[in-house]
Amino acid sequence: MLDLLWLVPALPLLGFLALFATEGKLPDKLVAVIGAGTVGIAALVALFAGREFLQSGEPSFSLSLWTWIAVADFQPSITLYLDALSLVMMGVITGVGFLIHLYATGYMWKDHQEPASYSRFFAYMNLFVFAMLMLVLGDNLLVLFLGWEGVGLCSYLLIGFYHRDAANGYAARKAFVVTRVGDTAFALGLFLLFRELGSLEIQQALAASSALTPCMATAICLLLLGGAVGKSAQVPLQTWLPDAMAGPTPVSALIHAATMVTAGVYLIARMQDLYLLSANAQHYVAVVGLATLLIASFTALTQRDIKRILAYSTMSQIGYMFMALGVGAWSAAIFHLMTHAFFKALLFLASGSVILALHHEQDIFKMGGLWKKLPVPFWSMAIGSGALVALPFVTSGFYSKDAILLTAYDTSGWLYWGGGVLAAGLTALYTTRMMVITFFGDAKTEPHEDSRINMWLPLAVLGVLSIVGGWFGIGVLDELLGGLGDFSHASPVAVVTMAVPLLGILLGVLVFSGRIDVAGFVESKAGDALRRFFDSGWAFDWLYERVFVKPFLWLARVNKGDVVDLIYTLTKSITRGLHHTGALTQTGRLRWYAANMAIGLIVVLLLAAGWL
Amino acid sequence: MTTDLVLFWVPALVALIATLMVITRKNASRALIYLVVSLLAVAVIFFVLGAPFAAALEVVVYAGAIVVLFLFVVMMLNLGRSSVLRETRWLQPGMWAFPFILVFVLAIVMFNVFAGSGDETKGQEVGPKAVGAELFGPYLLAVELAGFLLLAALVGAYHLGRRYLEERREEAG
Amino acid sequence: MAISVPVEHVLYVAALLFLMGLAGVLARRNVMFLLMSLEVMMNAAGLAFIAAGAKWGQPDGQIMFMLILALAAAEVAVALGLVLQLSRRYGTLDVDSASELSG
Amino acid sequence: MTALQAQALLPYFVLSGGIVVLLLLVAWLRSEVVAFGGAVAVLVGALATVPWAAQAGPQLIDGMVKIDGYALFFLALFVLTAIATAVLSYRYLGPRAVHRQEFYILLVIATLGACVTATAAHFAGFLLGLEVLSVSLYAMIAYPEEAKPPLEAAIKYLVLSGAASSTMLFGMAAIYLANGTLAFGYDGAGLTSSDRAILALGQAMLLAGVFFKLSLVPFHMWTPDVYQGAPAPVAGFVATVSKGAVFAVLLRYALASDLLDTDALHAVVVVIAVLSMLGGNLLALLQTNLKRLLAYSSIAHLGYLLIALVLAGAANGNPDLGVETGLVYLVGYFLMTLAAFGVMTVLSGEREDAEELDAYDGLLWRRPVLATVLVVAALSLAGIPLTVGFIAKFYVVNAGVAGAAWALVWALIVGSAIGVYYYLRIVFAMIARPADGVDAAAGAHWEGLVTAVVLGVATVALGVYPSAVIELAQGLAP
Amino acid sequence: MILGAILVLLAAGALAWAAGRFVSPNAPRWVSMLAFAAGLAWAVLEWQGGAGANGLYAEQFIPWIPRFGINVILELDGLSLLMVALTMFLGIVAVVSSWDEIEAGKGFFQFNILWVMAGVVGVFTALDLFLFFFFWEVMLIPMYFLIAIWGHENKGYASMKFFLFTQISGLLMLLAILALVYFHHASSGELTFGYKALLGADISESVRLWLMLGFFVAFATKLPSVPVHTWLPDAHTQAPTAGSVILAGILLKTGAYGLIRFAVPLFPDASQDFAWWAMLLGAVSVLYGGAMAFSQSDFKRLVAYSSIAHMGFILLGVYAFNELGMQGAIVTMIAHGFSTAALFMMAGAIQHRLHTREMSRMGGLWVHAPRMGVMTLFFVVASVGMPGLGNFVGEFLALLGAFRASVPLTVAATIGIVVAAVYGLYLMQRSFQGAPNPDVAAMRDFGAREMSVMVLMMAGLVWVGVYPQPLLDMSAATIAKLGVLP
Repeated sequence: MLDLLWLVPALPLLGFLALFATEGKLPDKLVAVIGAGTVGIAALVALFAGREFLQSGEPSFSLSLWTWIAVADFQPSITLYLDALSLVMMGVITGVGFLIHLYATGYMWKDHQEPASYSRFFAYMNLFVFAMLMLVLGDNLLVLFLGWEGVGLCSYLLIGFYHRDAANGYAARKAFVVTRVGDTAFALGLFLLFRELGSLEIQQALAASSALTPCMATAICLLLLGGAVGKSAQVPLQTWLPDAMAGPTPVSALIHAATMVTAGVYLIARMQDLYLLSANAQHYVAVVGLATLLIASFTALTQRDIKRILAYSTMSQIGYMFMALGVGAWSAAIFHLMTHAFFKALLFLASGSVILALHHEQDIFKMGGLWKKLPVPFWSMAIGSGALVALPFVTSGFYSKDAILLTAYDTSGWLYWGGGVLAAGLTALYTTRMMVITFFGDAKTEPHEDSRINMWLPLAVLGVLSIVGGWFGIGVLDELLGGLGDFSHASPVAVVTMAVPLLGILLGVLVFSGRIDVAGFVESKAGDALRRFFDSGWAFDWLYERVFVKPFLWLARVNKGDVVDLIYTLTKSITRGLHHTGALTQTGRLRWYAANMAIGLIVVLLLAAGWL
Repeated sequence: MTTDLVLFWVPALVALIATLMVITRKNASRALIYLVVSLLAVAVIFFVLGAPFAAALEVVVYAGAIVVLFLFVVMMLNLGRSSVLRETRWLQPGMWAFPFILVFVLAIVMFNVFAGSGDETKGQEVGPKAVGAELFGPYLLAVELAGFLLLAALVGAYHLGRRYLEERREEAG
Repeated sequence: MAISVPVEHVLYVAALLFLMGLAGVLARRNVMFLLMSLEVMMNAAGLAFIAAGAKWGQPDGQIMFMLILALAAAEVAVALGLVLQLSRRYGTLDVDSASELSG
Repeated sequence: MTALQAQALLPYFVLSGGIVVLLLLVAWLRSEVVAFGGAVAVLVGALATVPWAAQAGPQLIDGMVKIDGYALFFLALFVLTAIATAVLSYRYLGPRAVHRQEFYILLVIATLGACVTATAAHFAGFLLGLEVLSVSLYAMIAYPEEAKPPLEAAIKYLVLSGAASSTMLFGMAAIYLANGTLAFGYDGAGLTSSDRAILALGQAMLLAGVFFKLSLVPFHMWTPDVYQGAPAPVAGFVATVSKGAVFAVLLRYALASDLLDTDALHAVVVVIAVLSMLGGNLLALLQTNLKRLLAYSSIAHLGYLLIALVLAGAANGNPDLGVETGLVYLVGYFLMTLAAFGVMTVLSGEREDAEELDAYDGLLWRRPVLATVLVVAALSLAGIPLTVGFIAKFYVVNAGVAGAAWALVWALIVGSAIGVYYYLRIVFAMIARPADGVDAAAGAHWEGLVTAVVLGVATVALGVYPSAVIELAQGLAP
Repeated sequence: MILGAILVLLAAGALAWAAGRFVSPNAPRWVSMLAFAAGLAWAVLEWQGGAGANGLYAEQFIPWIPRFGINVILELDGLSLLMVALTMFLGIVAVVSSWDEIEAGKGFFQFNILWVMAGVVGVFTALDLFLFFFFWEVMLIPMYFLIAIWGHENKGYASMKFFLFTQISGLLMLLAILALVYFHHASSGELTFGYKALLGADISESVRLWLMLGFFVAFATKLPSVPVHTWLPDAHTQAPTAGSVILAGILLKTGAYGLIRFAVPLFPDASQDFAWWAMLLGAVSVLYGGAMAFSQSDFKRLVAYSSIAHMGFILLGVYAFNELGMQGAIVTMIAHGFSTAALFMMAGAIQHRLHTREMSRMGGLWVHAPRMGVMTLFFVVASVGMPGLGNFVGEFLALLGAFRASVPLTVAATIGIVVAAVYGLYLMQRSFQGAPNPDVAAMRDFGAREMSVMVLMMAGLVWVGVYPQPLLDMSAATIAKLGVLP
């Protein structure tokens, strides 16, 4: 079965090709079967292959397909590489991916903007799964980069799926371009890595990396980090993610919550050995994580759009993972990645059901009182929120987040831990806000529930996973990756860690159900300024608009005609001027001509006499 | 030596003054008379420089034939008093400034080059006989060519001299 | 009778004659005067040839003068033909009237 | 005169004898057909005797003319050009002159003059050849019987040419004065410094006259007016033969008497060449009259040609390569210029010549064959490969590089760059403008068309296989 | 055989013209199609036949102008064969893309296409400097005709500009060629224009930089590189579709080919000295071309400027002086040939349908023509440098090579990747996406004919992107033979 590992990425690719080549002429049902089916089978293959791999007891398995490029000493090959890390990632991608595909067959069913859009949607989604699988299975950084760019492309395509709305197109381009900035750093990292280590094979490079000078290691790590922050929407390249919510909700669930945005985490985890060489780089990773964590959490507090709230929460959760990577909690980061995939997918899909039921209404202040009318989404949302908030013991999020925070405290002291705990409190606060406003209070829009099996089944499965995922993680991941179980739950630190989210929930319930009146502060001048500051995502967009976008647009506007061409235009004018001057001398007057000849004679004689 | 110089410079001055008159006259006929004077003076120079054959030809062909041809055309075109008035209008004194400057510069260059050439003319006569021997010796082909030159002029003048319009009218009539 | 004079003196005269002719070409508008000036220029060249011939005591100078004579005759023949046409087609001898070709 | 010398002179005898016979025939029969046919027959006859004459080997006759491969090469070139001119003129002259017989006589006399000029080894030959050519040309230019432009052109040409001839004559006299001989070539050893100065002055005046005939800046101003006023085929003849002849004799003289050995005269030629390349091209830049445009372009081309002279004559030069360059360049220049004027002649109407560029709008779609010939000619003049013009340009650049005359080479590059622009304007008018140009000439001018096509084909053929002309031109240095 | 192929193209051109006049106005395109198909078949056959012991697939030697040691030397090695095959293929694309676009002078149109391509094949195979220059100029004229006759509103200006730029830079090259030949003649006594003889020419240090620059300017203009690029946007915009396809797909590559084949090997030392500046030009081209592309509102102009950016990578790669960079440049040549040709074909198809190139008059075209949308998307994505497609392999290799030569310049050029994303997606957004433009009532989608060449080009790009090894192996042999890399 392991030899069939290539089928895992190949099946979604096949699905993509089938849907692409048929140009959307297939019946929708067949499209659904192909779209979800290929990912489903891939998930099955992945499951079996994973089991076989675990049984084999080997630390890794690689499957060489062909040499991609062979030029001089640069010989990247297309090789699939399976170890614990990529196994987890593969499982998440195919498993969660399949569930979301399944959900999407229902969610997108009547969403026919144009004839082929259903097919197109699944084509893109399948391509995404393929690219994501290449990203995690690639044995070579260049293959990883292929997946990396591929998921970026699919992200672009899917964010802009409703392409008639120019705003969606803008969001899509923003996502692509901002992540490309990170990719540039990533590419430079690859160049440097190759120059220093002579190979882009991950294992070879890591093995050879001990020869690097610390400075060089830091440089490479930081460049790779640049790529990671782009893809994973971390500070300072986080601004695209909220806008990316313009895509259909299953896309947000799959790409912008469960899989692609965690690619940065995967990358850093994959290059762990390299980061271990550079304490500085690692430190920066943690700082990035913490900064994102806090910024995103505060921002989420003021959002009105349910998907944007979830988007900021995604950023902050990935911030946790980065922080974990930075403080050395490698396994915890992956653990949180996994549980986050479960519960955030769940949250998005549930919110998608809500949105669908409310006819594409996304503003939580136009919702309310939905908990009875939409029980499936409500309970899914509740479970997901619980996991997000990290309700102790019963949710998967608790275990993974706890693992991160406690490791952070163990290895790096109170700063990261404190920040993390604060953010956990904020998480609880905004999650409670979201839940309270969406599902309780007065109903403002009348929903109609559409609960086909292909839509509630994924919710149910993800709901279960969001709860049991933590135990699974402790049980299996610890064994696979190690380093998850060595913290004690009894220390005061652990208690605080546990308690803060609960306090956050309590506070949230009190505030947002109106028991504590904060209107005075919110409506005050300072409060409003603060709200607007948070609402704008800490004004990053505002800043970038002025520093990068506006100057570029200005340049584009003023230089549309190409300033370099002036050189030639000028030359042309001068030549023409000379011509006109010369033509004036051709007066047609005989005596003037004779005079010129006399002048010529003078010139010739002077030259000949050596006087000139 | 001094006599030689006088013998040379007297006709030379005559030629120069006459030429100056040629180019500045308003009446074409008078200019032609001055031209004849100039040519005759040059013929004298030729003679004193030992080229009597050339001097004779200068008188016969130049003064005798070519100038007469000019005169003939002048008469034919009837360039009388009206044309003198026209010349007065055309030939304002300012018109001479630019040509004078150009010519002056040229004169400086040329005189500068000529000055200091210590050579003297041989002072011996090269008579018609020597010229004739040479002319029909090595210069035979040149003479032939000169014939063609005149032939070309003949044919050309024959064509150009016609009164086409009148001929056409005759043909039409 | 033949005398000996410094060649440069003859050349001065020839050059002066030549330049006077040139000045005439540059200044006059009446085509007849242009042609006369041309004759003066050619005659000056002839004088120079005679001077050179006299310097070397060779007949070649005289022969060249005779060729110039032929040339002058030929040119004048054709030129006067043109003058006749000019006066017929333009009704004037002003060369500036014939300056339609320009640019 | 020995038999061998007579054999060498045979083509010239055929030409001159032919002229006399022609004159008698015309006087007797007064038939245009006879004049035309006779002229062509004389020219063809002269051409036919060239191989025979060539066998007589180089012959210096009376120190006056030198019949060698160089002279015969030019003779063939001029005679061929004259044949083309005669053929092109035949139908063109019809509506322009009642009496057309004399034209052909003048054409043959002019050709004879040009051929003699190329043989000159002595100032007498130089002077007479040139003037036989010039005097015939005055009449040919003024040939049309009623129009004003030809007359104006002829008068301008005559007066200015006369002044230039006088200058040249004065120069010759000065040279003779310094040198003691009228034959080309001199023994510089015995010259005093004042003689040298006079010699330099004479040569400079000679050059000034020659520059006028070659229409080089600043002696160029007559060129566009004369081309424009002259009948189209005659303009083609002036553009080619009269310049070719003068260049031939200039090159011969320069080589025989080390003309460019002195820095000063070398500088004269370089300066004039640079001025001509730049000036000619600049003046042509936006010209809309095709005749004037070709005139300005010929100024530039003669400037390029001076590179060959510089290479051939310079003290450190390469006479063989220089002469070869000059000959090949002239062949190319003749072909493309004649092709252009040929097309113009064929397109010319009964009164107006097809000289305004507007008349060529969309020609490719109206008269594809003629247009193709003119396209070829224009591209050739621009020096684009597949045409002889490219080979010619290659040769002069080559000559410039070989002689390390970098100033000339740069001027050539700048000049050609400007040149490309206006040649392409011709091409553009023919191919891309809407086809609303007027065909002045409605009738078929088949013999003109054939001539133009032959010239066009030759332009391309020699562009692809230049060895044909290179082998002819090689080793002809006089 | 090579000369035969060139002659076949030339003859087919004449035949097409004649067929258009005397048979049927639509006959020429079939003649042209057949000629290119035959040419492609020939190239494939040579490929299948394998290289001889000397690494050549075919060679030819015919004396031409013995006076100057000029001969018709044509050789087909790996690099040449690649480029010739691309030429023939894009010939087919050009014919298809102009299938019913041209209304007047169809025969002459195909004549010009065939003659351009004949010149190009000559350029890619000539190993005599004179012959090379000859072909270099031969391909200009038909291209000029294509733009001048069948171009759009400003064709006179554009065609003239195109011609002047190439011609003037070509003259400089001619000068350099002649000087090289003469210096070689002076030092060795052998007068020859043969490439191989001149490879080892002994030229003094002071002049070889200038000679190299003569070649460089010509090739950089053709490439084009900033600051001699300004002819390209005009030429592309005004050219008919087939002209743009050929121009972008093939003619620009002759510049790159010239750099690899001539400028660098003939003057290895001077090129080394100059490498940093050339790379600088490359980096500037990447950034400036990208920024300019974004500024444009004209579909074709945008793609034209993007070509300038892409060609910058070639400069970087070639002057990195390592095999990675060189291979990157070569792969970029091929890949850019496909991707840009397709985009220009697209621009032509849109213009044919909507009579505009202004993107402000497009928008939401996907609704009317999803196939065209998908194709545009694919090729935009390719040209943006998506891994798995040809352009990525080329640009990555070029940058990887360049990184070893100069870090700052590579960093600058890599930033160009971001700019590429900006303008590429902007193009997509403004033409095919967004709200459907109300002025566009309907638009015919691609039919089978257009789709077939599009799919072929897609396949080509995917092939180069996923399995470029056969191609790399072919060019590797050539690169090794050039012997300029350390």
